[in-house]
Amino acid sequence: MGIQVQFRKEAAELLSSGAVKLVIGYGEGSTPERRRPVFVRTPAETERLVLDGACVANLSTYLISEGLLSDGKNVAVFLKPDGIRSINILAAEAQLNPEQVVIFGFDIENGEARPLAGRKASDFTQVVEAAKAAGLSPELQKEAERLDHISAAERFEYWKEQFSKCIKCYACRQVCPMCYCRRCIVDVNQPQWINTSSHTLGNFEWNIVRAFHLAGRCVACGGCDRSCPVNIPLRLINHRMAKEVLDAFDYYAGESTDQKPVLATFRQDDPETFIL
Amino acid sequence: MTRILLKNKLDECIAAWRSAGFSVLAPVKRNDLSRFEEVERSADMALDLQITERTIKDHFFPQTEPLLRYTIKKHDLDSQEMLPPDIRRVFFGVRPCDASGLAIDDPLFGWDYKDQYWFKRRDNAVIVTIACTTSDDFCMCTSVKLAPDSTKGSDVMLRPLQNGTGWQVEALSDRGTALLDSVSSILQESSETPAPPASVPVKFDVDKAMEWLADPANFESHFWKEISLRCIGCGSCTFLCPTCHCFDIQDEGDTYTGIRRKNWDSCSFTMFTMHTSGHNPRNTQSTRWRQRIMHKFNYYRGKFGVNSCSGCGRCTRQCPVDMGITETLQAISNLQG
Amino acid sequence: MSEPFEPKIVAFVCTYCTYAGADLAGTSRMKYASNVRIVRLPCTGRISPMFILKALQKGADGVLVSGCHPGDCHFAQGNYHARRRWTVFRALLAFTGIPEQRIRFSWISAAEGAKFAELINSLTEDIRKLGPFEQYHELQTVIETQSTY
Amino acid sequence: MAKIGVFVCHCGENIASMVDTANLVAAISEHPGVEICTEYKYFCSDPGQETVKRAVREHNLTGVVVAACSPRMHEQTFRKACAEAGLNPYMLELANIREQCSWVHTDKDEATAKAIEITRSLVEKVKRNNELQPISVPVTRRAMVIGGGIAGIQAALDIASAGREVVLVEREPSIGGHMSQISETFPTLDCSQCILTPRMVEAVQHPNITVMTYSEVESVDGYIGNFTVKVRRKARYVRMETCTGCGDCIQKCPVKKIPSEFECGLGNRTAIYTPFAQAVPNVPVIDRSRCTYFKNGKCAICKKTCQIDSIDFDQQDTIESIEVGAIVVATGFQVQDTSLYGEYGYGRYKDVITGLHFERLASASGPTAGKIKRPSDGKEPETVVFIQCAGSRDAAKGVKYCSKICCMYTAKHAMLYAHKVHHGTTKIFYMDIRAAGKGYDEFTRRAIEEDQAGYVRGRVSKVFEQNGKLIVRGVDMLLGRPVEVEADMVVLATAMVPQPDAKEFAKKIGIGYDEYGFFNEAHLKLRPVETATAGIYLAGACQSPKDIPDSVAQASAAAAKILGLFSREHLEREPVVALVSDSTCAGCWGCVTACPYNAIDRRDITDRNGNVIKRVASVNPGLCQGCGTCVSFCRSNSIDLAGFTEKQIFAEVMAL
Repeated sequence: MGIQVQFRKEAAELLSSGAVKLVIGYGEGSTPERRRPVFVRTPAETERLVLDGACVANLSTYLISEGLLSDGKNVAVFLKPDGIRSINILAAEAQLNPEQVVIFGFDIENGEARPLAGRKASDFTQVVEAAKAAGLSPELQKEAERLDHISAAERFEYWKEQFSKCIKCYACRQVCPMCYCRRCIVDVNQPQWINTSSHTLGNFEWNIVRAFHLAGRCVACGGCDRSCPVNIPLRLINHRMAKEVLDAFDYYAGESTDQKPVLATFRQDDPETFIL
Repeated sequence: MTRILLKNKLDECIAAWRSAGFSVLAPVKRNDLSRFEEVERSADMALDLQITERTIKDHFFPQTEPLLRYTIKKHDLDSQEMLPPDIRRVFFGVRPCDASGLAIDDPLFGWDYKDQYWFKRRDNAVIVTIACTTSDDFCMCTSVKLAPDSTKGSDVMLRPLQNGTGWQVEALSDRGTALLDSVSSILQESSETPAPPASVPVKFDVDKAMEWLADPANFESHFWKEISLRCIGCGSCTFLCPTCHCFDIQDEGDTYTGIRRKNWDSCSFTMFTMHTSGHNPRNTQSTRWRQRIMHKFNYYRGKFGVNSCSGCGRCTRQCPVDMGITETLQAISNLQG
Repeated sequence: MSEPFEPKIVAFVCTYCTYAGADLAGTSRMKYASNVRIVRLPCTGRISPMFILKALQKGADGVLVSGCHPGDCHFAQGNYHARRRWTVFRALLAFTGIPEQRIRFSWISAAEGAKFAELINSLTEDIRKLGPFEQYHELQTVIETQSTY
Repeated sequence: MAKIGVFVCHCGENIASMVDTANLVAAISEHPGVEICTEYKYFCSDPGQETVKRAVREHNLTGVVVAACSPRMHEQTFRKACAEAGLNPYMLELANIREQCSWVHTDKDEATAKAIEITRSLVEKVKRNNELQPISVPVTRRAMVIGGGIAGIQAALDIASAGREVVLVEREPSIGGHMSQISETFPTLDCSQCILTPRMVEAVQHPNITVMTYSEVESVDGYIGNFTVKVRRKARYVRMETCTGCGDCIQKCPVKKIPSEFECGLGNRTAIYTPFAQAVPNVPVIDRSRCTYFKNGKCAICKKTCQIDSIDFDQQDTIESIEVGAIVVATGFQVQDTSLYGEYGYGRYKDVITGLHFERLASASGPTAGKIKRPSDGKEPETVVFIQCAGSRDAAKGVKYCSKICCMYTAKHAMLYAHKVHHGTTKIFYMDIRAAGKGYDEFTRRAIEEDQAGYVRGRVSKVFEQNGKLIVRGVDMLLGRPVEVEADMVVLATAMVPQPDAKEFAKKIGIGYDEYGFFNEAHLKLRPVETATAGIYLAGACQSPKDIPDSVAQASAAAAKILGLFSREHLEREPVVALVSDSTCAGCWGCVTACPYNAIDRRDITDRNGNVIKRVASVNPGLCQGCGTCVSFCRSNSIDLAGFTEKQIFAEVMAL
């Protein structure tokens, strides 16, 4: 039985038994290559669910929709390991109760989706451990290192060009499961720390602050990067942050539902070679 | 016999316009993004793109624009208006949908008073449009009663020749005529026939959709909730739309001086309608998406007699979650039966 | 000969250690460069990365962030939290091309007036050598000028 | 509209000689919102302050900037002046143009330009200052002293004698601490028990003191003036209320061979026991781990013996919650485990003992009734070698610091030994003799001159056994050659180290500690008794190695601090505290994790029907110390810090 058939069947069972009120999965998109998020409430509708190698979006972002989980009922969601890590962080940051989230875990290997065993976030501890052991993406590291090896002035020019494209549509923020603040700091205008205007300065400030806020929280799902309508390589900056917290503090985002935030904790012997 | 512009003469043409004092802007693909930028030669142009990711609206109604500069003094305040400069510009290789977008927005910026920031640029611009002979999965101009060779908003229309060597040229306005006259020696008479315009399938019945939207009973329809479930509330559809025109005013500065700016705003944003009190009349994404559709296909028409959509399809093409006007209007026209 | 470049440096310091250290440099009549403007905060824990960005926007060519030595924080842990934040933010700035030499961090206790004076001098000298941070300031200049189209 | 008054002080010539104050006044006068700007020679003087006050009244100023010295110098002065003129004292900022400008620069133009910028920046800040009120906190005028050694007893007695209630918590079955183990004390050679026991009795009988022995602090919540301490009263299995301390049960207890902790293992105790004869309270406890009844349900001889039925095997630990306004931490020290010096043979040779063992051997109430007998065979040792710094001042193996008391007690040991074993000889290997203190150097001189203490400057490299003797091999640095001494007993002057659970305990009650685990004072010189946590004070060796006089002095100092605190019914605190914006808080609890003071709680926001609609962070202003760590953590910018708000700092930076 293929994973799609299996997940449809299991989703139908969960819905008909009332174990979940909603299944968030993938469906066909507006073109054959596209997949889009779908929301399934009845067993019959599970026929709309699609699962294949094109299902890359991190659907955990929908779990923080206002009021979705406040009735205490369960919701099922299709998640890759990155999405499972997102659930861990959201639980650790008290944005959801992981007991309410039923996970259809899968991973994509060689363009094919294959199922991961488990239903609750805690069932996937080994999956997350394996992800940590596998390390950060070597492809991203290679890309980011290209920038490490040029001069600061050249790097600045590179990002200036990239950020100059930003139109502050906030797709990066909106698609991100970690951006759950009901009022984002960029929308604070008393005082206006971040210029909301989408000139390069304002864009610089926005993108830097967002990357900072994602330090130790980004799971590299790539949602922001894919969503950016002007193709800013946000993956690189987020990767750099993930690498920093891993190297400096041995911190890997989303390891468990009770992981403490990297920037709200410290060790007395944290590295500080740069401090005079 | 009609006049044509051969591709191998394009550089001469650009040089002539530039020496006549025009800036020439054309589709350029640079830094992983396609948009209109100033070019000096045809090799910089990316004319084979179906459509640029960004619209030419950017150059008439920029994402952020200084309106005035102020200086705070001990007892009062000095301010100076910062109007755009008088630069004459040729937009070469505009798609009919983008050109139409400008025409759709003209009444908005001019109905009660003439917005100088818009019209100074409009009046100084010549829009040279190239008709589409191809389309992609997202093009929908025909669905909103425009066409791949629509002349709306254009000053000059170029129709690609069948043999691929150049374009048939046609002036559509005085400005267009003058622009072509300035390069008449570069243009040629030819009997080459233009390629037929792309055949863009009609994806929804816009009249039916408008009927449904006009029915007050549908305003609170459950439909809005369902169709917008996956909307994440970003502003990419509005900011990439050739007709969306909402803006916000911001003062940016320090203790001594500052700039008042006009910045794009989006009805998709939660903050768009947030009141100081904390009350938000459009407090769910469904009400915001409804507003966008209603504005485009009902309110705007009510005020200016035209729908605020030119069918470029960017809203779907670049939507992070594969939503867009096409899907919604298809669903609405199906509802209307 | 043109005038030597005089950098603008903004310092964010905690009141219990570095600010007191700066006071001590004063009461000891030590002499140092006049390029630094101090913003006094209760603790390094209060120093948000956005302060640094705003200082740069306001034309700072360099920024100093300084507080109590580890273990000496008046608030017990503020500087430990700050240190983590700086580690991350510093990496971020470096990655986006803001030279590390322009954003400096130090521990200066209330007893280290001399260290304060020396640091200000060496910092000023370093940044004098780097020259004005034109790349960043240009971002501000651009937005203050009229639209080019 | 802001009406700011700016007062530029010359500070005599201190400022005026380097800052062109006329220029400064001219520039600031042009600054938006500045209503009046004047200069004067000494604004901190009476006429100067009067000028400020008059200006506040006459111009209805909404804020004041005094461009003068450091706020650390005169902020309070001018706050008071503002208050007297009817302006909220927190509507004041000091522009530091002296310590951080005129005194440190040499170019008048540069200094003036800087002074203008500093002043403008603070004018912009003060425009955004808020009227604040000092936070008034009621004070529970009862103190807790944790640790019933001499420091704790002293602090408790001082506070109690001044009429305030004290709860004295001791985790051992008796109060007394290490001092009760000591034989005689330097430099007077008073009998330790003789001077301590009366104080112990006084404490336990004092009407204002509640002694809780065999009790441990579980948690400390709250803040200065309002702590809630949870204390675990460990089950004693003997009813405190009825036990008369007759000791019959102890006599009859069949489990007799338990090495006594009090005697450092040199003597034995029973399973039901008091640690020592003079224990206060004189009520035994049952050592559950050793008691036959608890092991197999049989025996219960003690219960049968007790004529007033005071044995209660069913007792359970109880947790008592106690409200106090201040806490003295006097948890003392431990002797370092010297087995880390394998070469000294401690643990391998019975006759290599620590200084504390020696105290017990020399003590009249000790296992040998004050006779010096070596542990291995009970013989009187004829040669005793003392090794100082056996752990102290040794970064490689021991601890870096000097344990401070060892020079003195070693001299004392040598004297006691000489007094008791007249024909004996002593050798003391030392690095330095540190005998600073009243009568201390005289004391060591006496040991050398009158009691023939044989001081050898140098380190010992090895102690080993040969032919029934301990051979101490070392070097005599003064003679510059190796020496070997045949000894009958070796006494190690071991380091004083923090209690093994000191760090854990510090975290539990929220005070700082150093790399070793000694508790941190707020300021080593100027606030040596306070901790960084307001309302918690230190006494004795839990802070650093101390002798008895120092411990007692610090205990009295802590008591004085507390009595000062208790002299008022309410406390006033700087209102620099954090505040959460309920509407935007995302409830991620990062601030809760980050707060060093546990000052942030979760609070439910309910609709009018009482349904919880949101949970937000909520700062307890009594606990918040105002560091602002939470503010810069908060991603949604939902926390702000009074006195240093986001708006104020933004304005300050944007004016530079």
